[in-house]
Amino acid sequence: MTPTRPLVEAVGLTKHFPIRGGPLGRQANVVRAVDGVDVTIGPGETLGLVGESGCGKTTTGRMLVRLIDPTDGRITFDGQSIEDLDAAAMRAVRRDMQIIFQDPYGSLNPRMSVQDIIAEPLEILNIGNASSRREQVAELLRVVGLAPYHAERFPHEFSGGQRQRIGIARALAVRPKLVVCDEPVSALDVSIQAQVVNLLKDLQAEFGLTYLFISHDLGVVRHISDRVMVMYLGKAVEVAPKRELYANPQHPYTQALLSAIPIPDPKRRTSRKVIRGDIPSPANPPSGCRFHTRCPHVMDVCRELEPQLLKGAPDHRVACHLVHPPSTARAENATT
Amino acid sequence: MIAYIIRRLLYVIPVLLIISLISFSLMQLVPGDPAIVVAGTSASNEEIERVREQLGLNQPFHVQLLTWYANLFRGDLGTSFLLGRDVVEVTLERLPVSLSIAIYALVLTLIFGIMLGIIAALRQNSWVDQAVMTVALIGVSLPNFWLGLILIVIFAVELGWLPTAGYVPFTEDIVGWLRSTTLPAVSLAMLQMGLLARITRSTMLEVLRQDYIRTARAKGLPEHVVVGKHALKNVMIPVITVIGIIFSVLLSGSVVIETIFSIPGVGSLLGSAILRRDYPVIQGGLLLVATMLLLLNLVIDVLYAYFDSRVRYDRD
Amino acid sequence: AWECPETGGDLTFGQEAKVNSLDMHASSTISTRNVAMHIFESLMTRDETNNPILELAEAVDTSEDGLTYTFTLRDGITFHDGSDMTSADVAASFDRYSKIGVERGILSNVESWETPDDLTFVVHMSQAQPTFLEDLSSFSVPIVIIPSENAGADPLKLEPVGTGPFELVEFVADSHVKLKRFDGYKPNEAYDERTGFGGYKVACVDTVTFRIVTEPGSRVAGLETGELDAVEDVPQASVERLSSNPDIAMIPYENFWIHLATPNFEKPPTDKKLVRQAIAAALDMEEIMLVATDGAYNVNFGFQTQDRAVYSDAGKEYFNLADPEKAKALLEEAGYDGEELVLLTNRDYSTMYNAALVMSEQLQDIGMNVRVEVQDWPATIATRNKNPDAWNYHFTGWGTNTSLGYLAVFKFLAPPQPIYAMSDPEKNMDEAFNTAYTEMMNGANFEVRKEAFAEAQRVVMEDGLALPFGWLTKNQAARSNVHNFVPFRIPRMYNVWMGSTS
Amino acid sequence: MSAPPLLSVRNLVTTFQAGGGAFNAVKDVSFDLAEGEVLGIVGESGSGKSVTALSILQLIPNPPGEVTGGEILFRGEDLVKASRRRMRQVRGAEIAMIFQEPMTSLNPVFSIGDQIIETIRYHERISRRAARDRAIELLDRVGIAAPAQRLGEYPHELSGGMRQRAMIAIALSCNPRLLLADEPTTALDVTIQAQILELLSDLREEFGMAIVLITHDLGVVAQYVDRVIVMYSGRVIEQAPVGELFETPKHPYTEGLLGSIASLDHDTDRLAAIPGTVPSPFDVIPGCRFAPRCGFAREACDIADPPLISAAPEHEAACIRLNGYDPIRSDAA
Amino acid sequence: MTATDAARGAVPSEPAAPRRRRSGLWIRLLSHRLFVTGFVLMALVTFGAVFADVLTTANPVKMSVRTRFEPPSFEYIFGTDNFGRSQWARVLYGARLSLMIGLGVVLLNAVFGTLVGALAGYFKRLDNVLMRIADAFMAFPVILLAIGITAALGPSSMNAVIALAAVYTPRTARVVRASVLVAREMEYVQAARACGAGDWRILRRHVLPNCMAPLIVQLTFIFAYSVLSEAVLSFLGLGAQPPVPTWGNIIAEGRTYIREAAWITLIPGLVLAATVLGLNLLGDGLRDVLDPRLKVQQ
Ligand SMILES: Nc1ncnc2c1ncn2[C@@H]1O[C@H](COP(=O)(O)OP(=O)(O)OP(=O)(O)O)[C@@H](O)[C@H]1O
Ligand SMILES: Nc1ncnc2c1ncn2[C@@H]1O[C@H](COP(=O)(O)OP(=O)(O)OP(=O)(O)O)[C@@H](O)[C@H]1O
Ligand SMILES: [Mg+2]
Ligand SMILES: [Mg+2]
Repeated sequence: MTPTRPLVEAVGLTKHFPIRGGPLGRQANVVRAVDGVDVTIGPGETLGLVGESGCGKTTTGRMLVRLIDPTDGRITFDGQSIEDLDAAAMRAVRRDMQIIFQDPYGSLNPRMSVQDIIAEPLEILNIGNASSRREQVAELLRVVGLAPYHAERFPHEFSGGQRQRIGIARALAVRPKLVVCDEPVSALDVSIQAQVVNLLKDLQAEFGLTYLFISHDLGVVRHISDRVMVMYLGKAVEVAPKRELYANPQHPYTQALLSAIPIPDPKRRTSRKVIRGDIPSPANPPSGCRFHTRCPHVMDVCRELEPQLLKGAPDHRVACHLVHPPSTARAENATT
Repeated sequence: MIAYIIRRLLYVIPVLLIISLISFSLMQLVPGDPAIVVAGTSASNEEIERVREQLGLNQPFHVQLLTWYANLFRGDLGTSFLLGRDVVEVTLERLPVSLSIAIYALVLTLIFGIMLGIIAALRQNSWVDQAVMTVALIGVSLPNFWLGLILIVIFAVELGWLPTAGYVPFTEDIVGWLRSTTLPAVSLAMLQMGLLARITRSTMLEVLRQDYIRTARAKGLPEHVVVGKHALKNVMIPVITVIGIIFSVLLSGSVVIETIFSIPGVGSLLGSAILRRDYPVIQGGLLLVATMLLLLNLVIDVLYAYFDSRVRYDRD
Repeated sequence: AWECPETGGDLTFGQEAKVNSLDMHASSTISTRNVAMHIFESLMTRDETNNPILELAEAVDTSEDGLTYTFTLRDGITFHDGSDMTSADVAASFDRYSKIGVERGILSNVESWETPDDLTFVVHMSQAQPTFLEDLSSFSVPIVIIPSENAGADPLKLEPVGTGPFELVEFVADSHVKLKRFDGYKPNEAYDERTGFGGYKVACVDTVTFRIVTEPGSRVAGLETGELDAVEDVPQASVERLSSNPDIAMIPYENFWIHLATPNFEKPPTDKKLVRQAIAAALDMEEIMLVATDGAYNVNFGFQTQDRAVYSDAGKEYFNLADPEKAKALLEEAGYDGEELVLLTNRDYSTMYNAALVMSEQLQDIGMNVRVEVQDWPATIATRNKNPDAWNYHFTGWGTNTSLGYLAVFKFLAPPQPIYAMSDPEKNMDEAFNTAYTEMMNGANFEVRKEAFAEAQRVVMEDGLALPFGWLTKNQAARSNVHNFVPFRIPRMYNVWMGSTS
Repeated sequence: MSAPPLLSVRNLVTTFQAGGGAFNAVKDVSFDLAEGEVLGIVGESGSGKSVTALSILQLIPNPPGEVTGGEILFRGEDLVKASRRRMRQVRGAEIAMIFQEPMTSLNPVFSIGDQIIETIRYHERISRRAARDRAIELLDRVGIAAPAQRLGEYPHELSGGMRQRAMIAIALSCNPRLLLADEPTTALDVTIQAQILELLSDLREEFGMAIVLITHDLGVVAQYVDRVIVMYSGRVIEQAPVGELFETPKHPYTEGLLGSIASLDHDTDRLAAIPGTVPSPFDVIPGCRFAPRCGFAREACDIADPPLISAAPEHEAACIRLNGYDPIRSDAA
Repeated sequence: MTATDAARGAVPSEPAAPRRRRSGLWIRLLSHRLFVTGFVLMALVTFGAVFADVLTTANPVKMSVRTRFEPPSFEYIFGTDNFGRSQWARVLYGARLSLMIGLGVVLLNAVFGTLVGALAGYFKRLDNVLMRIADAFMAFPVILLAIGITAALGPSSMNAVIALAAVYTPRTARVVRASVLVAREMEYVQAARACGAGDWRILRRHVLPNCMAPLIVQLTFIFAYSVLSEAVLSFLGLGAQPPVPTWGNIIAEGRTYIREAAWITLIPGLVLAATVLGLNLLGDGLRDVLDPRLKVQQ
């Protein structure tokens, strides 16, 4: 990609949630929600993050904005290392990173007016005074396609799509650089999804935003992203620019994922390669390659050795022994 | 499951400690002096002082507390000042009386409460529903001591169907027991019955709205199977969890009810112990009752976990 | 001698108060006495008119100097456990009583006792005590005779084994006490009839059950439905209805106790004699007693009833004046300035409770600032004894101490009673009363003592040392098939029989 | 079609009482379904898809809902008029249904074995043993490994995909002629969704039953369905064979829906979003209920709700454009 | 507006009349039949309590030997008791005290229940300790503990308030905690946190306001239970001290005469029941309207 400095760069992001168990409620095990993932997003870029339920997308996104403290790993935002910042120092950084949530119902406080909801980040970060905030809220509402008079209303008076717009306005209030969009359209009807996706794209153009766009809808991800990262069970298995990824998926899981999606074209009915089996529990991930239990090309080495995310084509990284046989992997690793 | 039970048991320990602390320190605040009660009203001050020494009441607070705990661990809750008997012994002797009435009331509560609740839910918004719920609401609002007095007048005095007071152990005479405990049990149960009917009704309505009920209907099961099997078991699970609370409330009500009906149970024991400043009985009795209820709830929780496969053992 | 017209039957008695123990040495409550006096007997007791009589002793011989009492025991008396009663048992009983007995003060002048033979018991005094036999025969907390093996029992833990006509079957605290006829009982042949707690006693019924029924309404209802054969403490409100019931006989026991309030001499305003006099002047005793008892009362004056030899009406001029004007004048004179007057009463005895409420009302009418403080009975005693700042009048009832001796009624006002021992035992001593009291206790003969009693009573009234309201009638009642149930200080079940017809 | 349809829904109206008023959640819905055919119903949330399916089985919760008009002819028999007893025979045995939420659609307190066996035993008088054997067979058929063990497990012990398989096993237990599948894969992950849809597709071939597949995923429609009904605000606004619908949608709403899909294999700059939101059932809209959101709306649209008009054989749509009123095509805008 | 603005769409063309949230709530409450019944009952009782001195000139503690045991009549609406006191006045003034005690318990519950519940629910560290203490308090049967505490502190209406508050606060705290646990995990809390909002702000602005509905419902029921329990305490002589009338001690005093003068016991009992009924109905109504998912609480 461009040689410019990435806006956010996370290395070895890891989050283990403790599971309490046993008679004394001691930590019995951990859910390896995210297990050593590297994320790099350049300024103005959109990174799509896809994967099945529970693979750690949300956790990754929340760690990036330090809503969750990582168990391990380093996060550099705009050149500043943020993983050890205390609450006060973090507050300064928060201006630049915001998050949009999936649930248009749960993400807005039902007891606050839209005005209060959107103005809240400004208030917390002490930006402007009451009247200037009022103006800003009106402007933000216009920006997301709502009207200023909506400011006096309460969330329950809005439809799902409109609520999502309110959530977006709130995220934009502090003029952030990075916005983590955690499945912002999954809960919406198709026709409304398109509205919101278009809006996000427009806003990106208008404000030069950088997105981490989380979704399990590969179509939407393709539409909005510049690059796409595929996760499986807490691991990144493939990262590539979107055209490359969709045209030339390397990891068997990515292939399966793409093949599983029904194409909205009755003329292209294909008998698809359906992968068998269920997603294993992240509390007891399989040894070696985590996908080996469902992989159609599984080899012995997959059960023992964990593949590394390695560069194949330029900017195309894959973690698979098929692509990077273990013997060569070490050598390649050295050169990357 | 085993781990779950053990964990629940371990939770009980700090709670028990706090319970015992509450029971002990509570009565230290009490004005009045048990030594006077023991020594008799016409005793002289020196005599009272002698009694106080005898009973250890002249020791500082922490010494009394430690002594109490030390004895507690030996299963000794002391001797009643007034009855001159071992507290554990008197309490345990009274417990069956209160328990038998509370269980009787519980059975009444469960049978009528659940039945009425289900009937009302199945006939939602009909006059049956309204009638049942009105009765339940009124039941919930009646003060039990007042109800007891009224019931005595109606059923014992005017109609003469049931005895006015007293208690016949069921080990001696089942019919006599039933006759002597029916009015107290009804007075106790009324409120809980109403409450349970309401809980059952709302739970039933809630369950009937669930997807799996729709599934059962979609499978072509007849209504009695849908309600009697699929809904009922799901209704019973939350109901089981309130049994502990209901039981506790029933036992609690026994203080007044046992006084009104002159029944020699734990309620009247504790009630009069409080009025007479019988420290060991108050402390020991409260402790025993609270402990019993705590353990009962533990058992219910475990049963609940057993019955409801949805309970996650790894969560609190 | 007397014979049961009919034998057999199970009698159930509805008793008001809970029985906490049957240890007749260690418990002073009326409820204990109600039951225990059927099980136990003592050397001496009282007859129907409260005169001392012999019970387990056949004879008592008092030495000239009054320092030696020699009791000859009745022969052939057995305990419920079958053992014979001997002088060793008597000595053991006295030993226990002297250690833990509630009224062990009556033994304070006793130096020692001895048992020269099985049937002789000798008491040596260190100092003459003219009232000794009277004290010994008191049934307040009598020195009942128990088997010597039981004499080591801790207070309240005595095995209920005695020599009385009934033996214990079952004691369920707060529920009931069941007694049955003791077949080994040997009636006192010296008498033909039951008298008081003594005389010729026979158990006619098979069993007696004292059922605790604390709710007055339930007691009455139980009697009406026949669940109970006899009850005590029938509320006056029910008396009329019960009287018209042919199956029920009302048995009022008049002058059961004298209803009164005693003042606190330390806390203003009752530290002033004028205030106490003002209060006495203000009160309308008829009204107080009517409301307190619903009508079960006599407003007779005096700390003894008229039928007793020591009766006196000295001090009557201070009683039941119902004269608010005079009261106000006295208050003014006393310089009363709205200090709070606290009436300390309890709910356990509803008559005391009611009396306090009416009294408060009447005192408010003369412009006093009155507050009623309700505690339970034991707590009021504690407050009275320990907390002189918390009360002005304490409501109570005196049994006029028939059991201790008629004169002893004023014991409650004499040292070392706690009401005088609060902050400074000497400070509030009323000289005049004290002189009269000493005379009353130690006077050479009855006439002197009677004189002193009258004087003491006059002083009490004049100085407001106590505030008597009137005499309480205790209503007992029985089904009409219960015969010979004659009221006494406590219910007696011997020589009572149940007719098959009423 | 020559053979009589398996199911023929005629002018179905289902009314709910809510918030003090009544509204028609489904109005004037008609469609036919042939033996072995797969019919897709698509539409936005609240458009009446589930209510239509539940109406067929007479499972509308009453109160507040009720089928107030129309006929549902299943093999010529009007289910609206059928007795309760008859309906119970139909449900599960002749028409089965599976639901969106496999977690909540299975009774949590009974093992899945219980839940399958009871269905079989209620419809067929066979022994418990035989029913159990059949249940094992069914679980095996829907792709559950070690079926004999799974029989005793409770829903919470299974993954989402497994639960949906179990639901399907229950639905298939009596060999129904018609399966109503109400968004059976919406709650599942794509890979699992594909497994389930493939399974349904296989089972249809094997058992020859007809399927009504309710979804809002047009991809699913394109891949698995023979004919499509598009619903909007309680009405059918277009119906056509699947190929034709995707090729030449006649209703602007259908067009909009198709335009909203982000394609997997080519880049689009903008999606063709439909503006506005679905009207609430309480909103009074005199004419075409889509008119407020429609880019082609004309005054006439606000006057009367257009009926379904035939656009081609087996293809009809409810839009006045088809009357030649205003032949503007989307590409002309 | 740029061209993209049109495509952003979804701008309703005209502002609808701004709806007020509160008025909608009241409309829903007032169309709830049971709520209205409860409201009317409580309004009556409250009216009686507040305007007791207007509704009767009789002094509730004034005795009169001449008028003992007057049955209800024009002159003595609720009759008189054994002291000849006007029962009408006593019941009215009793209402005043009962409601004040109930209110006192509710206020203490609101403050401490919210405090403890919020701390326990929000700060996981405190949860265990606070909830074990709450468990311990809740292990005691309600009335027994209340009796114990009043007996310990000495009988008075103030102490009855303290005792009942001590008994019910853990229960309220549990309710608050439960909803805090839910509210804490809501995404709008995450959103606030993402802006750097501190715990205090989150609790105040986001968590607690959303616990209000269950809290209000719970407090209504606590009100009902407190009125009932206070009557029990008074009945046992552990509540307000005579001659001050409370329903419990009127019943207690009257029970000796239950057969001869039933009105003394009957009427305050019925009024008490009606009050509790009214509160229960209010609670039901509030629950249905504010928080339909709540179940009947103990
Ligand atoms: N607070 C938590 N405590 C314990 N486990 C958690 C917690 N949050 C998430 N997990 C677990 O971590 C794993 C990853 O969760 P995450 O929410 O990041 O997945 P996701 O990819 O966003 O899934 P979805 O598509 O369902 O949103 C899951 O197994 C989840 O159960
Ligand atoms: N039990 C009910 N009570 C009241 N209204 C109902 C009920 N069930 C459905 N409705 C209403 O009927 C309309 C159609 O609902 P339906 O469930 O059929 O929509 P759907 O198309 O299945 O939507 P989704 O895609 O969200 O499942 C909606 O407006 C809904 O609110
Ligand atoms: Mg997620
Ligand atoms: Mg649906």
